[in-house]
Amino acid sequence: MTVSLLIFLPLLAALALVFIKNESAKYVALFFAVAELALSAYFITQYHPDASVQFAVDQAWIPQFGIYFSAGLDGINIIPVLLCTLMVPIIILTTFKHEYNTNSNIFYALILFMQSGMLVVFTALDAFLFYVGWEAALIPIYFISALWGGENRIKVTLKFFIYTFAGSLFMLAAIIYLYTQNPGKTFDIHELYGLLLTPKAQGWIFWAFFLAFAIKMPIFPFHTWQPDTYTESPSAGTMMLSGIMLKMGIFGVIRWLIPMAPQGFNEYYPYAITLSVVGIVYASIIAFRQKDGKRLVAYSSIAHVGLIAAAIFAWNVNGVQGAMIQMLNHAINVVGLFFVWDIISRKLNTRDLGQLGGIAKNSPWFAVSFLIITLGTVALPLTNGFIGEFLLLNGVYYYNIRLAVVAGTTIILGGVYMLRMYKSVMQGPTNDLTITFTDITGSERLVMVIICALIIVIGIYPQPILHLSEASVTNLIDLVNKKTGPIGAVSAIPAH
Amino acid sequence: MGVSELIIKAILVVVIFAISLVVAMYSTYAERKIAAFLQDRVGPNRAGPWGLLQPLADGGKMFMKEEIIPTRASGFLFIVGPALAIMTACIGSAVIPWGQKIVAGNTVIDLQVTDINVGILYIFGVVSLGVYGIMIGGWASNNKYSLLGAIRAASQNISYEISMGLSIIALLMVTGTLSLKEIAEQQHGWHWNVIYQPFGFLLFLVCAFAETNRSPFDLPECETELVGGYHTEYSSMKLGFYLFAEYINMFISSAVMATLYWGGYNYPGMDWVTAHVGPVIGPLIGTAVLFAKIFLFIFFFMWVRWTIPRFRYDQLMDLGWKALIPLAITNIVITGAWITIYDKFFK
Amino acid sequence: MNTLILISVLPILLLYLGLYKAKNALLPITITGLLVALGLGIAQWNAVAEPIYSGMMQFDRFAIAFSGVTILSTVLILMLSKDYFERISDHVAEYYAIILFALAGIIVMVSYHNLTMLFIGIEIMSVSLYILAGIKKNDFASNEAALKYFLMGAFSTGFLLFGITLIYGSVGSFDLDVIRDWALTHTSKTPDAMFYTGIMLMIVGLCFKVGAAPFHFWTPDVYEGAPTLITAFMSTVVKTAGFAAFLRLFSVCFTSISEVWVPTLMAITILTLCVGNITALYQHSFKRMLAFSSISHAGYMLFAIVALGANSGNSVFVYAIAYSVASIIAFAVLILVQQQSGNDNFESFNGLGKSNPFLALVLTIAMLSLAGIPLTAGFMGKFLMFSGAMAKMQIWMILIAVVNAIISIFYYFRVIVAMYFRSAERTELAIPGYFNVVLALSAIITLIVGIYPGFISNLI
Amino acid sequence: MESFFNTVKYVPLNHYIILSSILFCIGVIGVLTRRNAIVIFMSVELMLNAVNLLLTVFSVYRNDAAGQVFVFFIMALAAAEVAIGLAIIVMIYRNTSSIDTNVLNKLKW
Amino acid sequence: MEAQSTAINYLPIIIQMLVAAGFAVGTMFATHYLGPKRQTKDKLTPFESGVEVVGNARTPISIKYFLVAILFVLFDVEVIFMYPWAVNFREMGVKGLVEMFIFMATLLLGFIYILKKKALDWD
Repeated sequence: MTVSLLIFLPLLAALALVFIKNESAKYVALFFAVAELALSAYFITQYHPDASVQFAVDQAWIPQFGIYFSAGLDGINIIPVLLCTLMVPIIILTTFKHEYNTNSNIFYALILFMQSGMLVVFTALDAFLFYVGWEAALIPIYFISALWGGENRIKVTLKFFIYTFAGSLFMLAAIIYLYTQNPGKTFDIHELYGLLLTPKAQGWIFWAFFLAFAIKMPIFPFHTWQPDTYTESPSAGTMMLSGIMLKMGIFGVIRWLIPMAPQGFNEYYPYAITLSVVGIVYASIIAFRQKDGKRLVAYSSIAHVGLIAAAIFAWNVNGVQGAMIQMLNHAINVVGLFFVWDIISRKLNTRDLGQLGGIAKNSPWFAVSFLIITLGTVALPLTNGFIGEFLLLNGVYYYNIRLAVVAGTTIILGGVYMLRMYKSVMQGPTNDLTITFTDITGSERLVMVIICALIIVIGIYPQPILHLSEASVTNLIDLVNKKTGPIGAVSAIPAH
Repeated sequence: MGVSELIIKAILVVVIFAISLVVAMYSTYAERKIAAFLQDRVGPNRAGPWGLLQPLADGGKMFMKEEIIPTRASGFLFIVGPALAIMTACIGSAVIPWGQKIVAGNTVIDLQVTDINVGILYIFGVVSLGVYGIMIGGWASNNKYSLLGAIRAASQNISYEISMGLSIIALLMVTGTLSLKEIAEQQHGWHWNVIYQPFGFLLFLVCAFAETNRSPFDLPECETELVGGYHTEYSSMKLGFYLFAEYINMFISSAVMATLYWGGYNYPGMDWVTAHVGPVIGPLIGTAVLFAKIFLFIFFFMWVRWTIPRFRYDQLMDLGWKALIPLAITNIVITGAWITIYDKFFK
Repeated sequence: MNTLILISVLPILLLYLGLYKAKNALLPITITGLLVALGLGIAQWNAVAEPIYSGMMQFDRFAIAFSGVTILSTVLILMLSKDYFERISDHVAEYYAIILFALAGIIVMVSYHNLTMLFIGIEIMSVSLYILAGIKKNDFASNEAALKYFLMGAFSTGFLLFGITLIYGSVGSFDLDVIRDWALTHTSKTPDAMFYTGIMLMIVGLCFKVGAAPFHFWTPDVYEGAPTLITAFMSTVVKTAGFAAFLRLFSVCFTSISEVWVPTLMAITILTLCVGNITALYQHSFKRMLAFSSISHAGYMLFAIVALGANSGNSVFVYAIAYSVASIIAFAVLILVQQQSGNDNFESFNGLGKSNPFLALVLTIAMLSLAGIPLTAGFMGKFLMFSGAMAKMQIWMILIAVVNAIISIFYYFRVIVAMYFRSAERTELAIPGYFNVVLALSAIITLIVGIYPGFISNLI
Repeated sequence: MESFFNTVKYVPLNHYIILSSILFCIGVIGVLTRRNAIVIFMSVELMLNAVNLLLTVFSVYRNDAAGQVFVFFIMALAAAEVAIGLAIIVMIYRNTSSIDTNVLNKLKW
Repeated sequence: MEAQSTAINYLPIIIQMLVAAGFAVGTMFATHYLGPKRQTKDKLTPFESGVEVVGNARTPISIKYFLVAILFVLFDVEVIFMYPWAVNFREMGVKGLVEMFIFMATLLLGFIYILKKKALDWD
């Protein structure tokens, strides 16, 4: 049993779906997604939470260039893999009430293809493989968004594509540079970790990787593609983008950016953190002014991701662990929020906050689940957001108290605009439009129940998840610190 | 090569030049006489005894005639055309060996203007240049007849140049050199190339007729169709140049044929003669023999002109392309095969 | 060697077939002949490659590999030619023959071991192409293309020849090995002005031939004016051959004095990339866009020569395959679309995704490959090029290349956008069987090379 | 006088190189500045002939036949190009039904 | 083969050219000054069998002439290839013979082809 199973199952499913041209496509897709989830659950139960790589596969791919199909599970990627396999069936389930046009099988095939690409990204232990997965995940989402998106989709999605592709090309250049510097002439991650590069080269590599990941997450000021794309994409696409794909960026920072160029990181991380924090505040303020609910969620996502990034760049155990769990949480919450807006816009054909109100009155299921999701997003204790944001702020705090305070405002700001959103949608008087809103049923209700359950369960008992990654994270941080000395304002870390 | 030698060469050049002109002049006379003879007429007989001064009178007339350059002609090119024609005709003689070396005491006089190792190619080059004079003149006249004549001349010349080149190749395979001097030397005594290459000679002869625009290949100036052909608009000495060039060409090509195929200045028993008359007279006798051969060829040119009717243009092209080229190639193949077999088995 | 002989005899056979009105036999015989030639070439793969014919040619693996690519591409293109030439004129056999003559020149170009043969190969190819560019006798664009191509080709030949002459003047031989040895003893410490001038002039000449900026200005007009099928041939097979010849010369002879010519070539490379990409952005015609994109791809392939190394041959090989196959797809689809809509604007592709999903899919794969997206052959090509350049530490060059790759997305995606995301009323295109085979084959090659390049990427 | 003979007999290599270069440059300039297709083509031929001259000279000076063999190939090529070039130009004349070379002006780059 | 000719061997040819040119130019000038000049408009119009001149003489001519010119250029150059071979034919022996025969066979194939294509038929 290796992770190649995990990677190729969705790919096979995607291929199979191309030929299933009737209504049953969505059921087949769901079946495969659930099977994939079961598979990953099996892996996680079998996983020993230490720093080693498990279920590894290491096949020669293009051996003359030192390229291997090398992948495996360890503490760094197990949570992203979990969230990827977990979210895809949920997202597929959210589409059940949608009527995507005749080619719905292609739609599901693209989603599963994308899942496969993302799993490659998460599990890859070979830089080349990583890059291939990175791009392979991009193509399907481009087509999903551009084929099934809204009015301005053509322009917006092309912008999105070019942004991300541009970033990734710089990353490719950095990867190739690492490869040429590697005396063993392989792309093996552990060999690349061991390289001794000049500080100048490390600086280049840092920025090249940073560009790729910052665009993907996105970090201010590389975020301009994001709100438009999130708004124009079909809901499932937005969920894939925000729920899973942006985690590729976060994951990349932890896995590739910092360990590959520790000295470059050591030199430039203050800029990175500053950008992240600026992004938090900026996105929060913009979010305030949004009338379009989906757009508001998009900006809130920038803010949350900014916090995760800031904590990672602070590079201590708390921050990175927080990032790990917050990746999962953010995925759950943001998928939930986008689903909420998907339901609203499908039923009422608008996303304008000003036109909504009073929906809670005749749709209790919807109201309760929306509330739970909102609370999870604003990080109320006992919801999943709390533990994540706590660890993150803790991590930033170790780096710099003032910055942590600024970043902490995000919780307050986030609370304000999220609750304001909830209020203007659900409460107050009903109007002609919202009176027609009917409560969620069937697959919608199922999705909501799952999401709410996840929010609460993780909020109450996050320990098993944190435990999965702890050893590897500690190990990785040590590895980097050994090369650079402790990162950042070490003196700020109080003695435990 | 020193200064003295160069002066000798210069004298030789002038002498040969003069001889060419004289031969050309009297060729015109000969042509008319021969035509008259063949047609049972008298021919020119007023100027001097038997009309011998006729060429001089003609020449004088050319000088005195009015010079006309049509208004619509391209003035410069109109003049350049005939000048080029006569020039190219005159320089061909430079590589022809007119005789053996004359040894007079310490001075050795080579009866050849210069012996270059690509003599045949030089001749070819000069011959190909010849068509420019006609082409330029015909085009510059801005007259439909002239243009047609010029284009015909060009087409005809280039077509026959191919077969001419091919027919020479068989000869080169026999001789193994491009130097005319050496070729002449190889034919010492009676070893004339025509014995080894009779067929090649015939081909070459036909091509020579075509290259000099002589009847039956005189389509470029055929009076019945094109008035005067390329020189319709010409008058005075410029017309004279064109006519003259044709006769000089005839002289040169006769010399070339004689040298390449008919032994040049060689004749059977020449060693014996030279041994008896000395190294000055001996070579001069050889030269006289060469000229005899040349005159024979010139006579042949004229004989043919007044015997055979003119070709039609399509017949002319068909002959050149569809008959002569394949025949020449066949000749090469046979020669090549024969020499190889001979060298392998009979040597 | 047998390959070359066969490919030289084949067109003569075709000409005579054409004389005796055996029109239906032309295409099958051509393709069979080419495949046999390919087989003959491959059969020599493991043979010891010595210079043959007094050191004129050397059929080493490099030669065989590039012969293989060019022959295969030609086969693919010829399969598209069913009924194509018949529409232009009656002299179909001649067109096939001329294409094959060009191919014979190309085989010489990739296997020369003496500058004489380089020259002869280039010229056999070029002269054939001058004719091919003008086969639409009544179309003024085609005429103009032929004349332009002819004049520029002849002009560039002049430079190439002058370069060769100067090198000959210095070295005293046309043999590549002798030139190499001579260059070894005349490095920058003991420079030789004539020799270096010769190299520069050869660069100019060769850059003309491969259409690198600033010597590219003829390319767009010629590519646009020539009949589409011929454009396909020119921009794939011919370009590949040009680079193979370029690379062969420089990798064999001039490695030891790379500091002399690398700066020049680097400037040319960068200029080529930028000019090709930026001008491609402003094109409204798909065909013209492909012409400019071919310029920019020339820029990428020049990378291999600038960063000359053991792997350069491989890089160009893979890149050439990727580029050729993708271009063939693009041109094939263009031919079909042109037949239907009568023009080659991007708008004529609108709605193709709905009416002809297969066509749209393969064209998408081709465009992704040209843009260098992973899992397509184009990515592997770019990857190899970048690795080669990176190994030589030319980082800023890579950056420029990366920027250009990003720009290229804009225009490659225009056609994808047109096909899928813009709708238009259109009837389904009828795709002849030959086209289907070619398209499917090309798409499969693109994907296979993209996913598992192992089996071709270290051939040479 | 003797020195004159010697110069003629042993023309220095440099003179040939300079002559060929000048011819070549004239050809290049002709191609770049002239507007008539035929004149451009003639300029190209001039370039080729400059090359031919130089090759022959090198060949003689180095006593190596290869250079002169190359000249043959260049001549063959020039012939082929003349053939094609003439054909193309004639084709254009026929299409524009004019022998006016100004038609080709639009081809100036 | 014999020794190379040097540039000095061509000097007499130049002399001969100068003499020929001098003759041509001199004669031209002589006739120019000797001959009478009584030019009239009619004398200066192109001769067209005595009728009014119609149009320009430089009209397009039959394509056949171009074809012949093109074919000449090609064949003539191929012929040039045979000269060095013919001169050194004996030294090269059977191998040279066979090679040249192949060359000529190719040439002949082309020749037959143009014949069959009726490129040389004048009608």
